Amino acid sequence: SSPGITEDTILIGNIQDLSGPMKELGALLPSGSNLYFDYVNENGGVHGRQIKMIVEDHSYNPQKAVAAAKKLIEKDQVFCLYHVIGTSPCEALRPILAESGVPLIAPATQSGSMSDMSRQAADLIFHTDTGYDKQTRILVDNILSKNANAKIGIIYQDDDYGENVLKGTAIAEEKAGISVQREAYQRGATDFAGQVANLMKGGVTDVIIAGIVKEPIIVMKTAVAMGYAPNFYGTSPTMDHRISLAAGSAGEGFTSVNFASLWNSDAPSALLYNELCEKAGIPAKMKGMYHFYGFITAQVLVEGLERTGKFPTRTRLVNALETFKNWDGGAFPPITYNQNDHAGTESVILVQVTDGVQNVISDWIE
Amino acid sequence: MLKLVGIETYYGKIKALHGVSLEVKEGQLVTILGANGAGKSTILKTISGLVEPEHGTIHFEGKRIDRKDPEEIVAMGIGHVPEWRRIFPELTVEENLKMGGFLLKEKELLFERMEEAFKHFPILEKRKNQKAGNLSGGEQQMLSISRALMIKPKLLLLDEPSLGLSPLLVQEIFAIIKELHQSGVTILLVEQNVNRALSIADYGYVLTTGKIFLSGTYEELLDEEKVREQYLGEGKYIRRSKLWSGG
Amino acid sequence: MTELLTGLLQETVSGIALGCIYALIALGFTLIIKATEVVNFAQGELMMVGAYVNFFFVTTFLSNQGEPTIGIYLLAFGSSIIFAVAFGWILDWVINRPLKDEPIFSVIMATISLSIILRALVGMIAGPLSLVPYSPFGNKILSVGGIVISVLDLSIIFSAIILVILFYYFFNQTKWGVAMQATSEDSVAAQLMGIPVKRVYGLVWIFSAIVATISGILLAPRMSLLDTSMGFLGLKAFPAAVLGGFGSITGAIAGGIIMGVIETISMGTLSFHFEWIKEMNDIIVWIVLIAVLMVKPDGLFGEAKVKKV
Amino acid sequence: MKRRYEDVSLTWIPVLIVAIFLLPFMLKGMTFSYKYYLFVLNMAGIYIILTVGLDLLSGYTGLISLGHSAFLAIGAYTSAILVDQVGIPFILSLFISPLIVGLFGLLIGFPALRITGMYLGLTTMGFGFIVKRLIIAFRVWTQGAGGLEVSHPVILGFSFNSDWDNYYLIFTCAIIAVIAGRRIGKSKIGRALMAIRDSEQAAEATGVHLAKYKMLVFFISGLFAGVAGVLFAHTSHFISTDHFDILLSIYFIIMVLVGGASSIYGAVLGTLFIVLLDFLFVPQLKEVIQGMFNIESGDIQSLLFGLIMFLFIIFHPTGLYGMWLKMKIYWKLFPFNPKKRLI
Amino acid sequence: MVNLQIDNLRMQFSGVVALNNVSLTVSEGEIFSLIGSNGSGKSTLFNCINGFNKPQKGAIDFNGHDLLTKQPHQIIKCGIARTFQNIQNIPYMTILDNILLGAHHRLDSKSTVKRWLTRSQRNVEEAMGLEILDFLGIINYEQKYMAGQPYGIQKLTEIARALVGKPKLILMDEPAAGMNDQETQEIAKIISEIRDELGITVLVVEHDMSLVMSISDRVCALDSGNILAMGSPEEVKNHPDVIKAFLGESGDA
Ligand SMILES: Nc1ncnc2c1ncn2[C@@H]1O[C@H](COP(=O)(O)OP(=O)(O)OP(=O)(O)O)[C@@H](O)[C@H]1O
Ligand SMILES: Nc1ncnc2c1ncn2[C@@H]1O[C@H](COP(=O)(O)OP(=O)(O)OP(=O)(O)O)[C@@H](O)[C@H]1O
Ligand SMILES: [Mg+2]
Ligand SMILES: [Mg+2]
Repeated sequence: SSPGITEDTILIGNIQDLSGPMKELGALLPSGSNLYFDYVNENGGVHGRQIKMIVEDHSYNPQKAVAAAKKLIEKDQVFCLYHVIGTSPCEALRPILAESGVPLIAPATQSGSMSDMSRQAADLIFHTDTGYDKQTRILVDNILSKNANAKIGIIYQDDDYGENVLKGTAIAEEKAGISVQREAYQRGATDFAGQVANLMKGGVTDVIIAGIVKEPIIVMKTAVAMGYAPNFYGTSPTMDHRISLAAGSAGEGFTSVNFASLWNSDAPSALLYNELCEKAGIPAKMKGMYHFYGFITAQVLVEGLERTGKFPTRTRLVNALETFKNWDGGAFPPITYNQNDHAGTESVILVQVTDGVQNVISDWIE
Repeated sequence: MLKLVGIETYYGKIKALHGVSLEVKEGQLVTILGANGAGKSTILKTISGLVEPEHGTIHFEGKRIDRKDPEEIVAMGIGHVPEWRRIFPELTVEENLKMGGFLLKEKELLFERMEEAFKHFPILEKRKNQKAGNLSGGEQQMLSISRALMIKPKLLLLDEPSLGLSPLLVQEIFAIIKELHQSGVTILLVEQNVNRALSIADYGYVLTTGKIFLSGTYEELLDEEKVREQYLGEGKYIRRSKLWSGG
Repeated sequence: MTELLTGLLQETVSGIALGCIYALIALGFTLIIKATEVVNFAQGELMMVGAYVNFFFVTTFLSNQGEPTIGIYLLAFGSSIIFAVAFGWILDWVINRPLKDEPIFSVIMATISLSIILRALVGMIAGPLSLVPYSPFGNKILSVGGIVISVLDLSIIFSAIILVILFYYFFNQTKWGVAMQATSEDSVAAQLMGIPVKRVYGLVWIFSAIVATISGILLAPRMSLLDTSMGFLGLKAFPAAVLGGFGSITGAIAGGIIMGVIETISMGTLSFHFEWIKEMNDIIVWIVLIAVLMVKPDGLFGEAKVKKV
Repeated sequence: MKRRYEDVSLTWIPVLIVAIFLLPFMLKGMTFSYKYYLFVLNMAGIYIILTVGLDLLSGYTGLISLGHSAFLAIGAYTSAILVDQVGIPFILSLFISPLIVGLFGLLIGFPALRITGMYLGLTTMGFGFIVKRLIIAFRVWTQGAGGLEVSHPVILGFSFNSDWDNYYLIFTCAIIAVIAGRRIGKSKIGRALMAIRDSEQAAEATGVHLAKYKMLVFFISGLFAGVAGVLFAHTSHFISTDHFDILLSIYFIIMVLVGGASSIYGAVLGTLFIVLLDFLFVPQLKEVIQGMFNIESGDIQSLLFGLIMFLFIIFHPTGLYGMWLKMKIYWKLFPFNPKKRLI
Repeated sequence: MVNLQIDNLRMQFSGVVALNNVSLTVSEGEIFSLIGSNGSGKSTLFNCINGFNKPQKGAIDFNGHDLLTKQPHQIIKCGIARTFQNIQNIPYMTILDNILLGAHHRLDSKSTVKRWLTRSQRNVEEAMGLEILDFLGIINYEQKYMAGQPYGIQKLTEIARALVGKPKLILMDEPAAGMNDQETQEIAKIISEIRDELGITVLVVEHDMSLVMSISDRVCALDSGNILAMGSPEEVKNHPDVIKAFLGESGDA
């Protein structure tokens, strides 16, 4: 049989940032995934096989990601890779994936390049999340639909993430015939006084923050301090509810895009998630969108494994995933994969903070 | 006052002292002679605690000091003018002197002693606010000596104090040493200027490659042909390769 | 025009606040360099540890009473300082003493590994999730003639100035201060002067840990969320310390403020008017640094070492 | 006259070279996951080429560079662009790209004429940040922050596709680099460099043109880093600015110093030590410890790495090479404080 | 036959006048001694000749080369080598390598490349150093590291390093400092041999009057940057100003 498959186990590999700048996610995502895997395993596993996940560390260094992947594939002999975090680490894996034929399911990045079918090893990568470019486009559209005279500004991280966001911005700009004010910051920045001052000078009414967790908080606090009160929006990495906790009153009205239903909503996955959390005794501070994200991508993987059948091989897994047609897992919008499309979801919902609580304020927007 | 018994000192794996025993009595001026690399400086460094002896004991005023830190030993009243000056180059001359008086409690005393130093070496006063590293070699030597005298130690270890000084100043230095000696300071002197050293010393030790080879008063040492040959410049010309054929 | 001026003024004020953060970290570097010539790569991590320890004390003293009071803040602050003293002393024991007679570079490497260890250790003890730090100043803001500054920033500026004055006095006016300098130049000769070299080393590490802890406590609320990556701020303060001149106390604050102001203005007004600056606003400080070093190779306030042959 | 420099090393060098070339076969025989080990060794091989050059710069000459990952980056991107976009053959790029990196070395060597010590370290660190930014700015060729895919090395029609092939390519270059490094270190240039480190005055008085030699050593160091960069790009097939982090530069310096500065073999040993520790030994140890104590923490790996390094420095401050030769004295003064005499 | 000619040299360090209108000539084949009280500017004069200090005024000419326009590394090419008052050795190089450093300007790039590729060049280079080591009688130190060597050996290595460059003029700054009488005699002998056997002009700074008097052809006494007296050893020794400022009343020599 295929590597990673034994009588009673399926071995999968996950590469996270356990010691670098994103190590918080490195703790949350695998925990969420394991929550679901444990649930599946308890209920007999996938075709009688238990799912076992090995997590390696890349500390957000692509070179280390490659080393980790080599180790997982050559030494641990995993069946497939799953949920590797970060754009450049994922991109760096393409040559290995192509060489070894190991599929990568649900890379934990919303970079649109992940589902670009012209790239190397694209046939082996199954992306789930809506790309940043689409997210930005949707945000701009949405802002303009509410207020046609809105002056939009964007604060972006000056790296591959930001580049993806700007791609979407450019498309939206062209479509709407407007120009968006761009303000860059460097990864790890802790001071945004300059950028906020510029947005203020530019008379910007709606600010999109393409940051992760800390940046939106500091930006919003700085804005309050400067007496500047535009509407704030964020891309999907800002969907974490702790932003509103930490930002306090400054975070009121913050709107973020989400590519999946809220973790505390009554979507089927969310209900199951909360039930399982309760049972496993997951501490309240871990629960949230990131943890839930780990959970729901695990659902995608398990569904794929289920469809692969009793005698899984890597090719069969790829083929099985390509049979997804408007599959509704319970949190993601319906997912469709086929030979020419590995993009996964294409739509988002908008979530707004009111009184410190996140509320869904829109339907799925394509 | 000071007593070394069977001292063996190593630098890493190199044995520099092979069982040195010597004694300095209160009020004495004792000198150590020996060729380059014989271990004279090592003896002084061992006494002041800069290097730790592997074997042997050192007693100062009846107390054992061979396992103490240098700063404790200095505080007990042993001053050390190290070989090769070792002034603090980035500090000014004045600050260097202040550091010499680090252990002094009263400010007045500090300034008093500083005045004294300036009296001995007027050039230092002129260079008071200059960085010590910019001083000429001899000026640095003067500073190094003045610095050690700031605390008026009971026992003074002098390592080649006349190094790089002009003849006039060498006279001055020896005058100071004599003066100190007369005022009751015990002195252990290492000097290359053998004649001079022996002429003011009460007692002398001759060291060869880490061992005491001879000892005695000036007159006794004068009688020893070997000493005259080796150190008093009366020997015949020795072939160079033999002279420096050590290690 | 006035708009441009107020804009610049506002950015300068924000820049000074940011600069004082760099100055605080740079001051920590400076203290250790002054007495040991060691560049402490773990300075940022010391600060991070300080922030975590303070957080720990606040939560411990708080024990479910809702918002902490001033008393609790002061108590936690005091406890953190006591911790810093102990921590600095331990660091001296584990890093400095074993390597006392070794080349400076071994000590520098030891501080690099210390930074790795501290980040990992704090991560293991505090858990991977970031914390929401407390601040006694909340989100309070002062506004003078349209220029705003948060009370938190004001406290940072204030502490930086106080600490710099204190240490400046210490190093230039007291016997111990000069003794520290002497020790860094020649520890052997310093011992011969009766300077207790080990205690001097211990003292600078303690000082440096205290400065780091104070800056960590002040900085944490400004970072919005507290996690171990706060340690990397140490690297950001490097150019400030170097610009002022390594080992110069006045240099630390001058370098810090210059860097802070340049950073804010280049990200603000400059990049507002010149689009291309946006692309490179993180390297402007480096360009300034290199340019300054080309003219003054020992930093603004540093002095060239004397060497006589 | 008796043979000077009883060069014992010469007798075992051929044996060592043969052993290096046989190693993959041994690995293959021993374990079925040999490809992973080969990958790690390849990485070490690339880094060795770089650290040999860095040793000449920082170890021999005392010019601290915290920007060597930028040199690596320039080499990698230059070669990727030359081969894949301009279309010159790989083998040519292996010679041209290092030259270009060497020119960048000259550029950064220029401030080094005035700036020394940690100030220089910071200058080179700034250079690293600037290079990273420039790579992103030239997105027409470099694809910006998203990263760049790179082709396989092809020499005379033979394509190096696997870690196995790469191993031979990399280690051939590494062996040449080590030999070249040693030749440079033991010649007039090496003496001049060490003199610059310990006493610029002595160097100048004996006729060493300080500016020329500082520039020269930056150029040479750039050449080595350039070769490493070319190999890096074409054997990992994908490069991005995230690869060339400032932390990597710090690691390079650590590699040189852990090995024992101003000894080429030291740089080799140090590099092997750090890479193997980071990629093989520590992960293994982590598994053992996690098995024993049931700790669930991502930080344990860096903790172990930091601790081992720390203990190593405390107990062997003179570095691996010093340990190996039992030559503690070799390193004692180096390099910041030539004034600081032994007691 | 004039070899080194110094005219009206003035060197000032922010307030301190180290050299004030110093003029002197050193002829080829001479042993010329500079004496003077501490801080009188002797080392500064060396630094000016050698290019480390750039005097504010004056001229230095050596065999037609204007030294003031040259950098230290060019000055050695004109044929001037020196030793230092504060020893400047490379601690972690062997003594032989330390000495070969002095041959730096004698080895061109062609010979360096040759050395990389062949073995013979290495022997050629080493022979240069060994010859000098043999001359100074310290040949059995060649493979020792400089660090931790006795002071005398370090001083001799410096001299050897200066000699291996085949200079026409060698400047020695206090070669006998820290030596005992026996060793000082030895140094005196070496200095004479350097002139007699190697044909190198010697300019030496020394405080030890016995050495100065026994070997010098001419002596110049400096005092706070001014020339006090110049002439044969006897003349200078008996010059009243020199006795007052430098030798002391007892005339210890
Ligand atoms: N730091 C050191 N490391 C290694 N060896 C040393 C060190 N210091 C001295 N030695 C060795 O120890 C021996 C004794 O040296 P020491 O300095 O005591 O000699 P000395 O009699 O003072 O000579 P000098 O007249 O040159 O001052 C010498 O052989 C020397 O090479
Ligand atoms: N870089 C400098 N800055 C300031 N003053 C200096 C500098 N160099 C030398 N001096 C001063 O110039 C004077 C001459 O110094 P120099 O070193 O030439 O004396 P010297 O004749 O060699 O004395 P010695 O015999 O003691 O070595 C000294 O008083 C010294 O303090
Ligand atoms: Mg001695
Ligand atoms: Mg002099």
